[in-house]
Amino acid sequence: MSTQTLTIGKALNLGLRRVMEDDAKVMLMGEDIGRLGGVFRITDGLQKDFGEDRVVDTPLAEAGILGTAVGLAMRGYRPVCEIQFDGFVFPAYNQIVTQVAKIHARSRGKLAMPIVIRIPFGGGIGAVEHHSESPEAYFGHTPGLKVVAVSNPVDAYWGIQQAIAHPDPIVFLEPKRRYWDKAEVDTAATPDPLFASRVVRGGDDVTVLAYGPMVKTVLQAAEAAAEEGRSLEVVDLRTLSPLDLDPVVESVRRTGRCVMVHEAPVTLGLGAEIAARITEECFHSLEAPVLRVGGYDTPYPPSKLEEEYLPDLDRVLDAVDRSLEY
Amino acid sequence: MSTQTLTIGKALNLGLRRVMEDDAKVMLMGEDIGRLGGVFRITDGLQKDFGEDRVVDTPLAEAGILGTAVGLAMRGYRPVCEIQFDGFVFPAYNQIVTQVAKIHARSRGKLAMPIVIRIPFGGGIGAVEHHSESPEAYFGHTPGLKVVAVSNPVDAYWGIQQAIAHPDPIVFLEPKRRYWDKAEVDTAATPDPLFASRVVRGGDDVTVLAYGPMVKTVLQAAEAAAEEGRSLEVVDLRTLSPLDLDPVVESVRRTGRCVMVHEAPVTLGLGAEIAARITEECFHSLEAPVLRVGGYDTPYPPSKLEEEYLPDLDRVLDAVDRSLEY
Amino acid sequence: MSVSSATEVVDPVPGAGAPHLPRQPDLVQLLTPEGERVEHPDYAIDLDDQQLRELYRDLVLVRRWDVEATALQRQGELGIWASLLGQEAAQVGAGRALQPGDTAFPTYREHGVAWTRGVDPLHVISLFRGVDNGGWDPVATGFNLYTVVIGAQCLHATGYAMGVQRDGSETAVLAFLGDGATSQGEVNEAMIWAASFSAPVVFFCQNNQYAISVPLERQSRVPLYQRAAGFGFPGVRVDGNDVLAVLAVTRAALVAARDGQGPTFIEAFTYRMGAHTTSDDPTRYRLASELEEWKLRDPIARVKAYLSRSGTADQDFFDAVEAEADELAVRIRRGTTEMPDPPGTAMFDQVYAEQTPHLAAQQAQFEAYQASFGEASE
Amino acid sequence: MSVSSATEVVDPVPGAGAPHLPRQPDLVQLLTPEGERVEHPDYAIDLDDQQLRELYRDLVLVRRWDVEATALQRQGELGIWASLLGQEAAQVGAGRALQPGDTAFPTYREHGVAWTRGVDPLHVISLFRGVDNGGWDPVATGFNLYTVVIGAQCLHATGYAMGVQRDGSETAVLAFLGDGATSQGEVNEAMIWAASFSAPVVFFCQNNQYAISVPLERQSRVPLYQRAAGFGFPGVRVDGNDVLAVLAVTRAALVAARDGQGPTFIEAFTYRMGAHTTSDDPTRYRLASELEEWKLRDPIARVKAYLSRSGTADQDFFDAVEAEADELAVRIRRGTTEMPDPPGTAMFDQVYAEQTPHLAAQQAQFEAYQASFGEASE
Ligand SMILES: Cc1ncc(C[n+]2csc(CCOP(=O)(O)OP(=O)(O)O)c2C)c(N)n1
Ligand SMILES: Cc1ncc(C[n+]2csc(CCOP(=O)(O)OP(=O)(O)O)c2C)c(N)n1
Ligand SMILES: [Mg+2]
Ligand SMILES: [Mg+2]
Repeated sequence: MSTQTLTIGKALNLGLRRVMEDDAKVMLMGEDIGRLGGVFRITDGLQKDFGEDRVVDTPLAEAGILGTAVGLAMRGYRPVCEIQFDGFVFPAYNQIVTQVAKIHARSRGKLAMPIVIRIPFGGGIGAVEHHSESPEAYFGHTPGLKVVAVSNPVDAYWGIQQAIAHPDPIVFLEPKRRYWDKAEVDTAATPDPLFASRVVRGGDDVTVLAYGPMVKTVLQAAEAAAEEGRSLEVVDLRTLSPLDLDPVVESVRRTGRCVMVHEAPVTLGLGAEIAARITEECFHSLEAPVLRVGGYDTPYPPSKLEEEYLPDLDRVLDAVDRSLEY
Repeated sequence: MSTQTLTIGKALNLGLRRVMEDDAKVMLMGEDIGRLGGVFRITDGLQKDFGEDRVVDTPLAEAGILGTAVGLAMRGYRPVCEIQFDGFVFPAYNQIVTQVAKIHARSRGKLAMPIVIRIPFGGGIGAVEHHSESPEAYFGHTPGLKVVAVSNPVDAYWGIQQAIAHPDPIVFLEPKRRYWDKAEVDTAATPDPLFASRVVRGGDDVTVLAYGPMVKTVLQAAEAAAEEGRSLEVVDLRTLSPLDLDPVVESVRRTGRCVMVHEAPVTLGLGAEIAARITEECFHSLEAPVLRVGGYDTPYPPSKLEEEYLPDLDRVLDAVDRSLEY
Repeated sequence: MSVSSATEVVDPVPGAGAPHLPRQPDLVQLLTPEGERVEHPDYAIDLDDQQLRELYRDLVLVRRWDVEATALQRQGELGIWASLLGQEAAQVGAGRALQPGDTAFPTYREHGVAWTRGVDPLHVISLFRGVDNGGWDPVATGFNLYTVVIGAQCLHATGYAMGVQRDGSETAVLAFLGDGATSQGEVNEAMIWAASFSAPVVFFCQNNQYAISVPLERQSRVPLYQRAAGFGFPGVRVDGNDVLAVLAVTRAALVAARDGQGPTFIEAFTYRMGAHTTSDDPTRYRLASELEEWKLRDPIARVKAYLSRSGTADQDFFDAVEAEADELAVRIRRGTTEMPDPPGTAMFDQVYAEQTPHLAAQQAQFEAYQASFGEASE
Repeated sequence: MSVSSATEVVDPVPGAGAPHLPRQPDLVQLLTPEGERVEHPDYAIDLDDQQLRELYRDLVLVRRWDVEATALQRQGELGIWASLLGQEAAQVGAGRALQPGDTAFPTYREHGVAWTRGVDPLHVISLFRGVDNGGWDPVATGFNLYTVVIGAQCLHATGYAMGVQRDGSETAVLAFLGDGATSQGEVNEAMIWAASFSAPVVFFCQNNQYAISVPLERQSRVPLYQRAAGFGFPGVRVDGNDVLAVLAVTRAALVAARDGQGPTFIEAFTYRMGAHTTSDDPTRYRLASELEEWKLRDPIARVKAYLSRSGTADQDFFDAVEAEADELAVRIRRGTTEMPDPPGTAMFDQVYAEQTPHLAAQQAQFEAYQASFGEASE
């Protein structure tokens, strides 16, 4: 049987392994990804099996990781860069925004940039400063990049392979606090496309959108709502840039209500774009404004406060209530 | 008389001079700001008069500019950093996002960060790559920063002084293609507050919002619209973070229609946040969704295409028409 | 006493492909691993018995603090802990070289320096417990808050030193960094700025041989202290497990900085005897034998040996320090477990010096929302 | 022939506060400003007459291109132009050191290198005209597109060299940078990586004394070539106005790189004789006398003098090159003024290798909107 129970972390590890077996041009780069296997062990065992030339423990410099990845991509490699934690992607920001994102356009297609930037993102693990950030909006606002977020082992397993095979640069967001979540993964199945959102629970009253770590939270909220007789339709956005809003529009036209949930600060977070687009596309169907549940507009707080900072089941239900009250 | 005709560039120069005279802790830092007076001459003559210790030609390293500014701020200075062009702020991104924005919170208020980051921003000057970017949304999504954009000599003159006197870090956006626009500036007047938007033209049919370089474009559009019998109310947002939406909400509740204009790519640009917030606050008054006019979701194009890329009078009017057609 | 590195032409560094690199000079050492006092031509030190005993006390208390914090983490009282085990001499030596008006910019591991600046251990622990980002006053202590983003503090230190310079103050700045940090662009920029402005800053690099799992060789193929020469200022390598040598070398560098001679780079050659943090498993990337070797160079044992042998301290003294350490451990344990959680509003109230109406409104919403639970449960 | 920098202990660099810095050796020079051929112990070069004449031709044609482009900008045909005036020898020498399989990573000023790689001048001009971001094929020419963000290309070059290494290819990579660029963190990271991985990349720094208005002293208080030693690889300073010396030194470094000996840093000591770009006004920050001094070291005059004096070329040859330059200028002028504007859709169609539905929709809207004007005016 081709079905196994995998955590998200292990699914990523297997996905990476599979793609490295298939394509000798795939290289992994990052801090501590070799002998240590990465601080989350996502690359565990890969250096041993594929060698130090393909699984590269880099110097401690994120601009260096991305900048050399650009050169390697120009040489025909497919670099997969691990950023150790979300908060440490910023030294690489210049390379990502001014180089990785623009080189295909700059060269009018003569230079491809098949780079995957893996980022364990989001909070909820009781970490110190800079280890719990949700930087997706920064990338979503950057033309030339694509951004995906996985929420479960199946998407992790297939998504990482699809992302690496894809010709454009992709910021690949991994929900770090869900790394240990398990599910059945059929490694012989035909995967869903990478750039497609997915309705993960049908419902009629309110459409609730999430991605990455918040999908689980929203599903739990939907469960709780159901017990109170409210039927939530839950969409896992999966692709954040480009957005795939067709299923959302279809849903919202039906429910008339929409709540968007993410961990990132609410101001100029993905929810802002979703609200703008959904309102435009569903203007005559909306019975309430699109409501946003997100992190507060503060720096991510010390971990003793993260439970209060992060959207949880109650805050989702509160927004659902407010939506229904319109 | 205290009134003079000034360009935006000269107004900034005078504002800087005035604040440097008043506060010996104010320092200017940047590339070529000394003897050259900056590539746009905003700091012209200041090194000559205030010396090399206060007007510092820095090494060519933007992270260095912002990172040392942090240290200088900790030591009680008020550094005003010039980023030569919008596209070159990204090497400093790590310092801005992980340090400048967070240190006040990190230290629970024990360390102030009165840093001003001056950025000539936006397109329209026929420049090569990286010289025409509109990075404001990146900063607007970052808690701990404040972001303002000036559109005219009066706000330039007062705004730069207010920003430097303010205790929090401020990204101060200067509309580079309008540097040479002129207006009367009364240097003895009482200025409007920095963090307030302003209705710059009254009207009844559609509320049109803009900031920085697009204010002029929108005012021209309003003029043209008036000739066709359409009355646009124009709001210069002025402060992008925090947003000051009270006047906008008041206006939209009256007009029922809102169009937001900026040069930055439309996806996850300021318009997204405005649309989300205005829709929430004016849900029952809106007769059309908030429409956005912005740069396309592409890298800023080569200059031969910038006229087509940038929102202009026609595109604003087109959006106004579409809004009115709802 | 001069802060300098002699450069001589010698054989190439193996594999470096660079035929004429400056020789790696011997470490500056004043106290051998066996506890023998030796002299160095460039670095003298003259401490009285009391001062020597105090250094020992610092080392022991700092280690005990560290051990206690590690234990507290294991027991779930801290989210994580970054141990300084093995680096006590580097940190205490550097910290004790500072004068009161000087300012230190630590990474996240300089508990030993914090100690010398009079920072309450509980104020450091509160960060690792997740209560705040460090509870001490960076201005009053002259000890900046911890910086987690590798290397960012080196630029802050340099800028601060530029301010010191402008103030005409005869104080100096000490920037801490790790061996891994030397690869960050910002760290190199800090050195470039410090050189260009001749800023009174000393870069103190604890080369503990690893950046998490990555050995030094990945960051540099030549000894780190040589980096400085490329930027035009002196670099020196000191035995980081020798508190006397570290003190002497750091003092000399700080004196030079205060004296207007600009920056120095100090490489304190040491070893991280514990894990990178309590989340780390060093058995995955290094051999036990390596640790055993470094144990022979323990930074505390050699001071104790010297104090005993020279008659500078007796058993009563050692016992008293031990007792003090026990008390400290108790205080840390109690202080940690009794540490109150911060109120939820702490998220909002210091984001800005001048609160924004937007955030104030968010805070009000938050409070109302929190209160609604209170009502519900009433 | 070895690529190395001897380091000797000498007097301190004035004001550097660093007592023992390696001596600044003489520039490597093979042709004096007066056009006299001299020998250097480490760098020999042996070119036949034909090759020498071709170098001269390169220099003249490249300068003419540059002059013509400057004129075109003045006449409003280009948005801006970054002149290479005075740097022809550095660029032609470096470019001609490359082998066909090698790859160059330029800044925005390496028109002379572009020339040696067979890039059509009009493909460079199209960038400055605002038609595209450089019209040449970076893969076919082995000449990457221009990089405007200072220093970013140094990391690309290093990564590319790591790829070369992995491919087992015996080719090398040449990364260009300016003196100002040496302060960027990313540039220093590139050197760190190149050293750590012993990548076959040569850093070719044209020290033209200024970063726009900022003189070298603000970027470094020691000669730039010394930076490399701090990272553990050789640095060498060459007379950047001496095409023979540049060719010899760059060749040697590239040979070493291809040979697995890792990186070299070359500082080509030269001068930007024109403005930074056509937008710049250098009279605000430098004295006319400085320019006059450097005119005496003109990179073309000395080759001409040598060719004449040695009888390697006669007046007919010089006249023929002049005629060719005239033709080139005409071609450039005509090609520029006739260059078509790009279609609006060019904004959209190459943002991604795989277009997104979202952007395709935006493009469709754009086209419909544009078409509406056509309709309106019909
Ligand atoms: C910019 C950045 N990248 C990555 C990390 C994750 N990280 C934390 S500590 C560390 C290793 C640091 O090594 P070193 O500088 O030698 O200091 P040490 O921990 O050994 O004291 C890494 C990679 C970080 N904190 N910041
Ligand atoms: C990151 C970045 N910051 C600033 C600029 C603006 N800028 C363009 S050229 C230049 C000076 C470059 O000097 P140098 O490296 O010496 O090269 P040169 O122009 O002299 O050839 C500056 C500051 C830029 N292009 N990129
Ligand atoms: Mg280390
Ligand atoms: Mg230069």
